Amino acid sequence: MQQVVQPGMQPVATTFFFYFLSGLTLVSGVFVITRKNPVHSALALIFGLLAQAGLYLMLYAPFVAGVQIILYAGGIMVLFLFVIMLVNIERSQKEEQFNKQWLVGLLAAIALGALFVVVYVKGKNLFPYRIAQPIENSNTQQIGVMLYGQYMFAFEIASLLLLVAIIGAVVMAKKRI
Amino acid sequence: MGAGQPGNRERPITMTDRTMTEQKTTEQKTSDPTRFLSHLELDQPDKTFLDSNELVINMGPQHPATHGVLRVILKLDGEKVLGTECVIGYLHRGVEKIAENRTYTMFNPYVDRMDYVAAVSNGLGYCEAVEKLLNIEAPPRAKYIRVILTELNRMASHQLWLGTHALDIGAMTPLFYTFRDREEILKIFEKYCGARLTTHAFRIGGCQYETYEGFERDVIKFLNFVPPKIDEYEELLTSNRIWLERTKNVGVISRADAIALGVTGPVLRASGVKWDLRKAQPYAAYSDFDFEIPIGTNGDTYDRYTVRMEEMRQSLRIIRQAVERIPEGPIMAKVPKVIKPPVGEIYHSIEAPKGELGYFIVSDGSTQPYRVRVRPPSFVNLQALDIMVRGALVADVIAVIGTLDIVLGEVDR
Amino acid sequence: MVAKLKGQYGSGVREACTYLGQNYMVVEPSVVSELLQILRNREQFDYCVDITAVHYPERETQFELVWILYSFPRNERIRVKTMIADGESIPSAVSIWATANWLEREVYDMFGIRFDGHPDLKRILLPDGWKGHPLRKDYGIIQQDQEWVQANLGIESGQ
Amino acid sequence: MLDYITSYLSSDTTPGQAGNVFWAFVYIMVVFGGISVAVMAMNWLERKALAHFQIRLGPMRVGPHGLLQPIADAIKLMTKEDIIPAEADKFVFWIAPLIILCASFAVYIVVPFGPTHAITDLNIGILFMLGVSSLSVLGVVMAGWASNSHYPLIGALRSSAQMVSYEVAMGMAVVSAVLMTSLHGLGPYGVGVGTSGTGTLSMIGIVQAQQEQHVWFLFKFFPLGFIAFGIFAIAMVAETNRAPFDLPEAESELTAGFHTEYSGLRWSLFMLGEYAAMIAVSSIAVTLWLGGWYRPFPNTLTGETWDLVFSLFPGLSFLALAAIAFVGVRRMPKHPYFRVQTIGLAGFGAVLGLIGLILFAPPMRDRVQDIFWFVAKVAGFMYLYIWYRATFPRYRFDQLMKVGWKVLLPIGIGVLILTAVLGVVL
Repeated sequence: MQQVVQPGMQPVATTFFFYFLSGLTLVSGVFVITRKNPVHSALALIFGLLAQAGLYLMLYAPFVAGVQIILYAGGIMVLFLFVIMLVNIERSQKEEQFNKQWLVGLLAAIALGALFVVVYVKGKNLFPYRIAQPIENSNTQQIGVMLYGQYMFAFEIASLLLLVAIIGAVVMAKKRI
Repeated sequence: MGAGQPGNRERPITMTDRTMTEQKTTEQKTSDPTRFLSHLELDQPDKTFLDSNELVINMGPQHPATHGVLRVILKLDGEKVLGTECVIGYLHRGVEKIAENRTYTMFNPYVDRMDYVAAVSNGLGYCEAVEKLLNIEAPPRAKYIRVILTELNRMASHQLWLGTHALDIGAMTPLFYTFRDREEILKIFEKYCGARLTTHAFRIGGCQYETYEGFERDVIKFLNFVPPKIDEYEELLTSNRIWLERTKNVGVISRADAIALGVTGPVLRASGVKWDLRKAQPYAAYSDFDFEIPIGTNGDTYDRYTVRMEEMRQSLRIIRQAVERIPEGPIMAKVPKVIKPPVGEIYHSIEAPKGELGYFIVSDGSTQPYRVRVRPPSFVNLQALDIMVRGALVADVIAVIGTLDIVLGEVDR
Repeated sequence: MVAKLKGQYGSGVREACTYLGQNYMVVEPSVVSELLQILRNREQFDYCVDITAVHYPERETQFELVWILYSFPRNERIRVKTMIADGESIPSAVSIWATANWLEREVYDMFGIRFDGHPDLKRILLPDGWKGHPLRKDYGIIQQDQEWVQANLGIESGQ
Repeated sequence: MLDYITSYLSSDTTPGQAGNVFWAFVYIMVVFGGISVAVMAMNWLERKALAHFQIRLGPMRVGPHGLLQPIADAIKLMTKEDIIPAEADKFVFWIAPLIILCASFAVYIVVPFGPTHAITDLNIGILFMLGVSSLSVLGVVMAGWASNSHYPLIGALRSSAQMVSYEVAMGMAVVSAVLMTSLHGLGPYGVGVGTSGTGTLSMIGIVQAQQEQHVWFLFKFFPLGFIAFGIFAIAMVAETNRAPFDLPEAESELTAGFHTEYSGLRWSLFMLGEYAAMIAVSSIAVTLWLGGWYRPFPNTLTGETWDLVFSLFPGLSFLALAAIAFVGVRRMPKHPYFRVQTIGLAGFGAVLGLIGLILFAPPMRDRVQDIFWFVAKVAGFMYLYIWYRATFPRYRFDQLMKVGWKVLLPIGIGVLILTAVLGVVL
């Protein structure tokens, strides 16, 4: 098949979008854990996921972005909302948002942050300084070739696992088949 | 709820009576004025069905598919109906009380307002009951006119039923087709007596009006006009896959249940009981005509549909015979100026489009009836709703309400 | 048939006659339940057409209850009537014919006659809190439960 | 600046790919404006066509033959009181219609109206479309939940279950079409030559693949393409909650389903979203199976003459519409009361005729042809939507699920496997 002739994409306002999307991700993340109403939390999580998809797009990984939208934002979050709507919201709203474990949580967060900083400082050289050049436009096809060529076996194993998980879920949910 | 009904024996009663009695006690406790409008615990948003496993929904009185102001309280598990309770009376006008304060003649127009889509049948039942009480008989020509108009009205009623029933199930188009053809019937009524819906076509002792010039021609024209239209409705629905799936085995009521619940009319016949008052206890001139009683076998919504469709064709058959054989003669019997039946009581019933429509009239010898009791077919048929929809889905409730063919004016009177 | 029943119940069946070709029998309230049972099971009156009542305020036993029955196998109707006084109750027929459920509720609603053993005896056509039973003769035709109307509909009067 | 603007005109790609912000913006405006107008037109057409199915006239009062009815409706809806139920979750209630609207409009970014007439061409085009359009489920669920009422909640649950279920079958059909882009199939059905390679997810790429293979995917590997298309055509009706799968808004059961509590502008946003989604999924179907913007019979009716003949179609169809309008003018009642309407209809006909004449001009002709064929094919689907609505009763929920999971999905998987096998073997 003849490759579609595509002149190199020219990114527009990259810096702005990067900060915008990462800011959106962070803010949504904070909202996810601070909102008392779980539906609002889920909504914030959706925005966070969409912003992440935007970031993927900026990294010239459109396939990952698309999958992010279709699976996380479209599929998984719908199920989340489903469950949230069916549980007793009134009760969860009355529960205290930050309970006694906040100290432990804070410590864990600090430890994790410290770990990130250490890794970044120690392994600075691992990160390339130059901005990644746009890879070819056909990187979705590349993913396909890789998945079904080089990593065929791993891919099939993963799908088998998922199949087992589906059957398990059905068996657990339905007492009598 | 009717937990002790013998008709329910065959089905396990999944709904506990506890919940309904609970509602009753809360009702009695609160003197909140809104409890009449909603005495269910609907204002608690947290009570969703993972907690209680049950969801109480109020269908009506303002609902597009309850054919008026019927209110059905549905107890749901997901979409599955655990039980229903009908709340009726929103259209109660005290027709029976009014009758006690009107003369026999004055009450005649009131009966049209009960089943307003089959007003002619109501009038026929009432007039015949009073005639029986007076021990007079309408002349043959009047009887034939009565049969023609009543059967036309049965057509109109069934057409209206078909349109709205199909609309409930989601088929929009038949509604307009049936209304187009019903219009022709209403035009005949209008030409005959000046009214289209609440006709007040008959008087005690016969008919007020002689047929107008060209009445027979109009009726024959209608008889030739409508059979292809009925085929047209059937073409749209009878073999439509979705229609079949929505109606077959939906709202099944067994023969025994139907009899126990006193269900009459097409609903009873669809359950396989070959019983039609026009044949069983002929009134008016029905004994002169040759027609079939269509019956169903499964007692499901589809059977009721086919029974009614066939009834329309049989009605046409009766009308054709009546028009061809209509005798000449007077249209009013000798009726005293002031109707004063002797002391006594009478029960007379006819086969209205919806079932057995009975009038129980008690006379104390005065000009006003002492008591008029109307035995409304819709009211009694509606009682069967509960057992017909147990275990079905919400969509089936709609289909079953449609297939029962209730008119709230008659249920509530 | 009536004679047979009369023989069985003696004074229970007060009279059995025909008026204008329609059969009816007047019975004592005490035997009603049993009689209806027999009519249903032995005489094949499997269809309860109607249950209603008539109010005669001047009589001692004010209410005349009427059961209209029909038999599919015999193609025959019969009316069973009984008299009861105000405040008295009568055994419910719900266990004999399921139809009786709503019909008895309506009689209760309109006349205030209580049926013993009815599963859910409450008003059916009138709202639950309504006072009075409109088909009694002492209930005027324009009479209304003003209190209820004012409390629930927020209007001064329904007229 | 001017150079920047004009530089795009000579390029042969979409503005998004060319990275030309100005033209991308213009295209966005044109496409979104066009879709909004199409939704209004669709509104009018649906009411008219449905009315004629049902021996009615439909809107007749506002404007000649009710032509201005959508505008009147829009004004009415906008000026209507905006009610938010007291117990509703205000924020979610407010944002739900916006989510639906955004989701159903965002998909038009990749819809190829012509080889260069798309806002941009993502190389995950079809994936993007499916993904973004699936986001509208979120809006539905939120609307139902936020209304804090039982009917909307049931409607929302039905809707989300339905959309999630049919998305699976839809995905299977789409994947089989995507497979066809890479599988040339040398047998009697596939016409192409070339080698098997990786296919493409790009919308424009898919259409071009059909051109290269000289076959609409509808007819490829007959009847596999046909079956896949059928699955998609059924699933897309369910996906957009239209009759006979309109359970979430089944008016006879759930009053209006998830948007029962909505009114005024918010409600109209739902409607806008619904119709936009209908057009969007129809565009997918056209792109994947019906050769996108290509004119019919490209294989048999070839040559300059036929190209010319087919390029005249846009103009001709507008002239035909104008002719219909003028017939309508002739048939208008000759009463003074109708004078304004008659003049209005004549004016409308004149505008249509003028557009038709403009479209005959050679430069216009070539540029517009692609868009015309694309829109014409989509319009066919829109007509089917109306036709379904007039004909079918509504499915019950369990039957709907049965159709989705037990009929469409197995067939879809079967078609997918067979397509792959055929493509490799042939």
